[in-house]
Amino acid sequence: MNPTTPMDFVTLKDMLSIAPMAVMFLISMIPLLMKPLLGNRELNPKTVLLYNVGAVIVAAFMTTTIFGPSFGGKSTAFANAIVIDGITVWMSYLVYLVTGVPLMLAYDHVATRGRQFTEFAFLMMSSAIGMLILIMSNDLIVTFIGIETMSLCLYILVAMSKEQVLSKEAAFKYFVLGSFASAIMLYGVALLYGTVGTTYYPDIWVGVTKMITTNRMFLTGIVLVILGFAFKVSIFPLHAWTPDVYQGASTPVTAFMSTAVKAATFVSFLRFMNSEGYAQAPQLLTVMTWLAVLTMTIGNVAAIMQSNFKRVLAYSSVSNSGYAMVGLIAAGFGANYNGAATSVLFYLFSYTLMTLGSFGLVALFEKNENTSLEVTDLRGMGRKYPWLGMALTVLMLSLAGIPPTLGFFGKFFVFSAAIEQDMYWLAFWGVINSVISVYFYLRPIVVMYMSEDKEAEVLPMHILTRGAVILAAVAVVVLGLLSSPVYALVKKSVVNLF
Amino acid sequence: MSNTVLFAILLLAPLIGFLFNGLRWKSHNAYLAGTVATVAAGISFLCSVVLVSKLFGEGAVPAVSAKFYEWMAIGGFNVTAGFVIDHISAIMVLVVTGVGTLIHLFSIGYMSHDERPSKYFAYLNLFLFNMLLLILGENLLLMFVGWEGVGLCSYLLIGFWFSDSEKAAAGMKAFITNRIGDAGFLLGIFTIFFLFGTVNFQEIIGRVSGVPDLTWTGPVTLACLFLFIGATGKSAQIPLYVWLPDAMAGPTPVSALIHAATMVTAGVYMICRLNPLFLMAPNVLNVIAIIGAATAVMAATIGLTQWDIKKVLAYSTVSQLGYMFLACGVGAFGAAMFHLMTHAFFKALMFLGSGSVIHAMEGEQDIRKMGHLKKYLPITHATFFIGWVAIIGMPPFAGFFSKDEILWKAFTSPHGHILLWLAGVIGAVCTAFYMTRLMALTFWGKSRVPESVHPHESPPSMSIPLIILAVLSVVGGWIGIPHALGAILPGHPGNWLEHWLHGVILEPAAHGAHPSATLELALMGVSVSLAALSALLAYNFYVTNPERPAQFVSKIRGLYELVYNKYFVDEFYFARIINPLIDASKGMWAYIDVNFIDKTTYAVSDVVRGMGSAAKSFQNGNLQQYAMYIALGVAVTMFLILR
Amino acid sequence: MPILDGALKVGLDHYLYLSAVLFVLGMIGVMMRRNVVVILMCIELMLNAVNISFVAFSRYAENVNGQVMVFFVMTIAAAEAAVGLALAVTVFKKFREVNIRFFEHLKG
Amino acid sequence: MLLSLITFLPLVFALLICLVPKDSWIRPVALVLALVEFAVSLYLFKVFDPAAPGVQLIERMAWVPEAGITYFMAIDGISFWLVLLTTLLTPIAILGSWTSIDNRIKGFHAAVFVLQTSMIGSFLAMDAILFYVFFELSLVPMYFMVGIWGGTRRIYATMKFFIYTMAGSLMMLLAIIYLMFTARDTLGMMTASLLDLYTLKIPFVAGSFLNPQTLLFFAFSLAFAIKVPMFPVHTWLPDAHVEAPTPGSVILAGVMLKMGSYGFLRFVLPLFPEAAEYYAWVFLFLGVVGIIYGALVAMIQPDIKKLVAYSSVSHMGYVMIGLFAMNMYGVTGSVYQMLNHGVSTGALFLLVGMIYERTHSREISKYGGLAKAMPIYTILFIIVTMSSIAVPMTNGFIGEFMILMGTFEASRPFAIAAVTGVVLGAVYMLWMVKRVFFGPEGELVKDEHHPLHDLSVRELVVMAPLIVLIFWMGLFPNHFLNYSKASIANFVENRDNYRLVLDAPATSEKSAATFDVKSDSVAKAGQ
Amino acid sequence: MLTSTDFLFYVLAFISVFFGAAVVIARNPIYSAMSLVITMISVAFLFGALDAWFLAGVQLIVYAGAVTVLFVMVLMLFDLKHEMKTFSKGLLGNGVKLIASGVTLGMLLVYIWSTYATEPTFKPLPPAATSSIKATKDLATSLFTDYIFAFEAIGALLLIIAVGAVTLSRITGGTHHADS
Repeated sequence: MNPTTPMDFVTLKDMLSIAPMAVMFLISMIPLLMKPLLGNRELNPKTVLLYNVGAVIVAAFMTTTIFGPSFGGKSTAFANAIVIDGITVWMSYLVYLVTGVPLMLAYDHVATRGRQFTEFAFLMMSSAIGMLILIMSNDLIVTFIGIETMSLCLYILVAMSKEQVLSKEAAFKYFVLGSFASAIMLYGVALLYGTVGTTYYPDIWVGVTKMITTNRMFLTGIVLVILGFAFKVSIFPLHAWTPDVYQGASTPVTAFMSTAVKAATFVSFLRFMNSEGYAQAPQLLTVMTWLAVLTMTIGNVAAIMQSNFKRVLAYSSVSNSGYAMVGLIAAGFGANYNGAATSVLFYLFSYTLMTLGSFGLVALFEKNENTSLEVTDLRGMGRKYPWLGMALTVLMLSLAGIPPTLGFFGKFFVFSAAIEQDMYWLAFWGVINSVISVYFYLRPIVVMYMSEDKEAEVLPMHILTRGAVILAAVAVVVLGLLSSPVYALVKKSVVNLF
Repeated sequence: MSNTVLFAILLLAPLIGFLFNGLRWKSHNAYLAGTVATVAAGISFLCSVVLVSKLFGEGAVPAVSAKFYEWMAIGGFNVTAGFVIDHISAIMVLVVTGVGTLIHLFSIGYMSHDERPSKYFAYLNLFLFNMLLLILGENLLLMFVGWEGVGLCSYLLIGFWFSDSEKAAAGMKAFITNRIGDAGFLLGIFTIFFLFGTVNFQEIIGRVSGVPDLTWTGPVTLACLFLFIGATGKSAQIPLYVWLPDAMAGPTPVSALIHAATMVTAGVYMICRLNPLFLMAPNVLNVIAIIGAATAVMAATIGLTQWDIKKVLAYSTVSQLGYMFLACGVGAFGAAMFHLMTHAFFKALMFLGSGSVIHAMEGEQDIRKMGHLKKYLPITHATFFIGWVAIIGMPPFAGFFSKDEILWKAFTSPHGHILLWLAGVIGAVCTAFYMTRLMALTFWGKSRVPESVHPHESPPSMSIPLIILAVLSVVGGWIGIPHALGAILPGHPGNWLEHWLHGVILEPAAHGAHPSATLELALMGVSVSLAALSALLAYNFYVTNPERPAQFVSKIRGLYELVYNKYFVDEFYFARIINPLIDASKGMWAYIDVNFIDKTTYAVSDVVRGMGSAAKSFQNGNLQQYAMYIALGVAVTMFLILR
Repeated sequence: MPILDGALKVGLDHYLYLSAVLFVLGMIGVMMRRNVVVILMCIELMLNAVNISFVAFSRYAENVNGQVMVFFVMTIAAAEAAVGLALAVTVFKKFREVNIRFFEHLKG
Repeated sequence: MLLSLITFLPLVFALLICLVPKDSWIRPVALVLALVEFAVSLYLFKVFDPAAPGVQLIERMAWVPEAGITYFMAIDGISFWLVLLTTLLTPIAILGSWTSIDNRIKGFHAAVFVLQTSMIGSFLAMDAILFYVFFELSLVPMYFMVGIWGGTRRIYATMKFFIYTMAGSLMMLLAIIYLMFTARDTLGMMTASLLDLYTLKIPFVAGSFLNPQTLLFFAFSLAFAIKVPMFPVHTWLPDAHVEAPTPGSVILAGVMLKMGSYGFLRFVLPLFPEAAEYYAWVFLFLGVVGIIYGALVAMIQPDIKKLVAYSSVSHMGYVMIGLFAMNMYGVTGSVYQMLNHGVSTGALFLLVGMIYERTHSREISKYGGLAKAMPIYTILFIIVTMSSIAVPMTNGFIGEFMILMGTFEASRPFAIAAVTGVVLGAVYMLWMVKRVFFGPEGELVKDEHHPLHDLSVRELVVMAPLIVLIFWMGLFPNHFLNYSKASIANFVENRDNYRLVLDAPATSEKSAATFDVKSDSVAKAGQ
Repeated sequence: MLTSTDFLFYVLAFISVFFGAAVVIARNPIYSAMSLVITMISVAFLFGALDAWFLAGVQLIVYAGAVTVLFVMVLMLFDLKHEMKTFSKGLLGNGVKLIASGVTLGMLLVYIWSTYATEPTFKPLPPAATSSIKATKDLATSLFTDYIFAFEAIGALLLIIAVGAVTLSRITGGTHHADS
């Protein structure tokens, strides 16, 4: 696909492929440009929100128009640097969703609203751009750029909370550890480049098939890249930043981080693992199995001991990465890549909805920027806010994997993928961990409904946040019951990955 | 009327009586309740007479039966709610409904001052219904229904005055002890079903093979053994007899009906019902005989020492039931049925008599506080006297014939043994002694009645049953006059009963020389004279020289204490079975449930929490520590993958 | 000493050794230094180390792509430095402290 | 659509309840709705064909075809009565909670209806995953019922209940998934439909533990054994019962426990015939231990409700040994005993609830002489007690008798051991009755300030259907068994090669024939 | 025989490792910054030695020029009065850190050695196939053809980071005077 003449190195098709992303980026810059033009006054947050959500919607619309007709097909652009296939399209929508909703949360939320909302929104959109790059990248170096774009914006976003101490500390921790992990991953990229000669995924897949048993430099590269991905999706032992950063960041940012980052990174991770060759390295399978098991276990057992609701959700997010990793391992090391990848994507989708809703609720409960929501603060809420209470119940039950919610089907498909590949050990630990997780997922419910009532706090009338929470809860149930169409869609998106 | 309708009336009459009285259980009207109940029982009696009459005379059928509906049908297990009166159940049904009616009648007077007479009569009718189920059921399962049903009624009636903890406990004890037997009965049913593929009596008997099962674990032996366990429970044999004396806590007519005349004989009835089967299990027969004999002697000795009028009668009942089992055990099922019948008459009579006494004494049951009551209670005394003569086996009263047949069979039957006979005789001697003692202390001698009590004769509703039963106690035995005696009596009366039961009750095949009539007469003489001597001795003790018993007792203090305390059997059960069981249960609850299973679960959760704490402590907030985890992850992963 | 000679003869492996050593030095620095700015420097050191690998691989494979990557990495490194230092300044403004030990409020 | 209607009508009702504007209307509305549901379920009598051995009234459509999950509902003689039991107990529970539940009644009744849907659904689901969905879903409303309206240790109890049950069932989920893939490998398609799963031949190696069938067998068994609950995993039950509000206990004991035994019957025995046979002794043993242990521990409980709860352990032990006797009698008895237990234990919990409402105490030692103060209550209690201890002419007898008979056929030692439960059952119940109702009046009974009132008309109405059922089922078991016979016969005879034949002729004659052969051989052996 | 390039390599390698270590070890952060500059310069020369002259230039300008100056400026800005311990404390922690690093390094070195040192193809530096100008041109071509997307993305990234850095510097925090 190398161009013959320098002049046609960017074709119309290339431009179209990134058009949604580009348009989104450009629209999101409008408020940013308006600000200095209007004499550096703060813009009305509503305007900013409208522009940015509008950008997301326009991007979604464009994605539908441009890629919709050929959904499930596959094409590459920019000299193989990016690939537009079903996953790209599907995950683009997810990214739009997890960008739009946290934006609304941020609009409502006390720690992000007001000053610098323009910049905040722009950075969030930019981070989303990074994710879009990440999910469509077909080249490790593009992946790396995507990760960096996404992460660098996030470092700033975390710091941008109006909360003074914890958010800054969290941002700095996140930054240092993130860069540290990036460097490690980059080292892996370098080794892969050195052994394969390029960093295109297809070349690496071929390299995996050929070299994984023979070339130790190559294998080292693979391991380091995997660990780089593992950091972003917080796999043990690279998960340690997660609770701290999630707690320190303002809740809308946490919602954004915990969903979008994970989803986008997992897609790239999945692409990276898309080679039959991995099956030749059983020791890699063993180690990754252990990482998955430990991730689930550490996430769950640590969550049990937490009292801060955000930390509970943070650890839950760690353990959920473990579950997704179960599917990922099945995809990478099993014979049925597509099936397992579908399960991972489905899981990510379910996880995203549930987590967005949960953090939305947390956001709703925070009265000022310094509030840290303890689980016990939920007392009496079930009575006073029956709909929100019910929404939280549904979300928690879904996270715990109680049927017929989306969370159940997510777990079901992931465990199916593992069992299909005879990875009983993984499935077994997944199940054991589900049981452990029940304890802390049920605690908010216990507190809400079953503790002695106290006068519940008055919640702000954040209509967007409330809407998002309720919608998430409804979606978790409805899409759980209608998981077949969703699954079919995901499956169709995966079908042409090879 | 067709058999079906008759059977329906026979069974439903008491049930309707039960419902009638049960639904107006708050009523205090003893006369209405009693009348309804008595009429219901009377109707049953009439129906049974009509039905039994069909077994007689021209066109006699071997059995009348009626089938109502299919109760259960699962796989090969089909049980019909069908009823049958044959030659065995005919005796039983007449005794039960007849004596039952009389006792109902008696109860009207006896319970007239009670708070809840309706409830009482409702229970009594319910009992009658269940007893009829037991007797008439055409299969083992229906018998079991009645079997448990009478147990339930017994439980309710013993605990009738439930405010008294002791009485409630007695009811419970009765039910639970019976349940132990019932469990055996159940196993017996199973064994029989899987042995013969049916639980219908007719079919079982039809399928019994003629080869005796000489093993201990063969199916026939096991079946009989299980059924016998059931019988020991219901019929108060060793080791399950302990409930019966306590059951005297119930109203006295109940003791008469349930704990003397009818229910407690159900075990004997059941064994007789299945006599062809039991004959095929000689080992079990031996067990039955030994248990029966032992019970007869043991209960009789306990009876020697009791002071409570009803307790004495209760132990006497146990002892007499022992005789019946002894009869069954030596294969003399006819004799057992015979004694069952005569015992029903005289023991019901005596219980009702004692009821009359208690009624007169305003509830006092201790015979030490009675004496010379014949002055106040002439009818009671007269009828009680007849009962006394009957039970100590004086000819020509009913008890003589039946008891003597049992002793004779114990001596001569192929399953018999001289020791069994001896035990029977010892039992008879003891019986004569304690019954005379009872008579003497209650009716004769000096009055020891407290000043406050003014004994008075009972109303006619109570006397009439007494009189009828007294007549029956006299003539009841004449249907089974032994051949040896018949031969020397005028008119040469035959053994009608034996003839009647011929065909439904098999006799064990005799071997060796046919025992002579002379021997029979001699043995008869021995036992009767010994009993008479014993009675005289008792008279001497308690009427002539009232101070002698105490002197005598002081000489055999230890033995007396042992017997007086009923050989400490109850205490043994409590100390060795019940209390350990309760302690064990508490221990199990504490150690298995609370301490082991729950603690294990807690331990698991503690492990999880411990891991959580560990995970938490690793999360110490230090950025460089986190970086170290990453580096460690890199190092370890690389090491593991690339080694 | 042909063996030593061969070992000393500079080849791809030597550049990689150097890269690895510098990389690990950077790692150690990140993990052990207390001054946040020095930590950032060490991250730069790690990225530089990677760059050496890239260029060496590129050179030995006669493949210019590695250099392109180095170009990107340098840009990203610069961006990271910018963000990192900005963050450091922000943190410093709040905490008046650059010792990493003071940033341990979030834990558990 | 009848089955779906029966299943999901309560869910609609739950939503309707949420829309009721006034709190005071909720109870009547809920009662009427529950009765409507019951009436609808009675229509089953009209359309159900008792002679068909397989499942009927099939409703089948794809749900998640990608994973082979279907929406597959059907009924057979085994689930028929359980469904009716559920629809019957719900209005009774609602009426029984008329005065005892006084806060958040809207939520409570909604929970009851959701629970009803999930329970009926799990009895009707013929797709393993669909079953699992309903099975797990049932935890949620019960979790709330115990947790919100329960006693003082309700949170501990409800968490224990939830986690115990969930821990077991998740292993089952893995096993189901494994079966689905086995189906894919042998049948060429992913399927969780029981009709297909029954045709699988899962490799079994006797004596070794690590073979597919054994592992699957134990994975399923664990889930159901916890639900039943069987002996070593029963401790959640007493806690849950003691803390649950009366209607919660009624439904928990009455229906939810049956989901476990039903699961054994529907899944474990036919899916893993060899393993079930090989390891039957384990379950017979645990069942017998459960019977005896439950009874002994019930005996010494100081709390009436805990006593009844442990009695459930004992009773469900019977159900288990009946199932694992794996013959006509045992299984029939177990199916019958499930209904009995629902009726009589449900009634017991209602009665305990009634007295608790009056005195706010369940300490046996504080009672005594209650028979004088509350005679009607006493009569009802004793009737139910008789049913519970299986006195003939009550329902309990039929079930226990059949079970013991089946066990006796399968294994005499276990039967003999189990028969002791008959005695012990009488011991703990009657002792409790004696201490509560008889004897001198206890401190709560003679409390001058709070004289005890006998049962109200409402309470009598609550009890009436159960009392009627106790006798009806005891006197005319055939009325009930006729509906289940064909299915059970099919189950027992074709267990090794179980097919839920859809349109095969009844095989009851065949069953009789096979039986005769067997009994003859036994008879010969005995002679 | 060692050639002059080899010799140059050893010198530069020694300098970069020495000053790299100094970055990590130096007590004074200014010394660290200075050592970093020297390391970067020597790395730039190494790039030169590898015929990547364009990158060498960029390295000098971007790193040694811009980035390090930034570091120094920030260090000056902080202007710490009090002394600070150089290294994290905790014998165990430090031990583990060093061991982990050591293991990583050891493994990397061994694998590099086993993969490349024994392969003769990698041994001598092959003569540059093209002139450095041609190489730079190739680099540019590659950048604007194969890597055009990445290049654009990097451009966007820089823009974003510019905005972000400005934003960060203006964070005030607190809600009380924020809602204007």
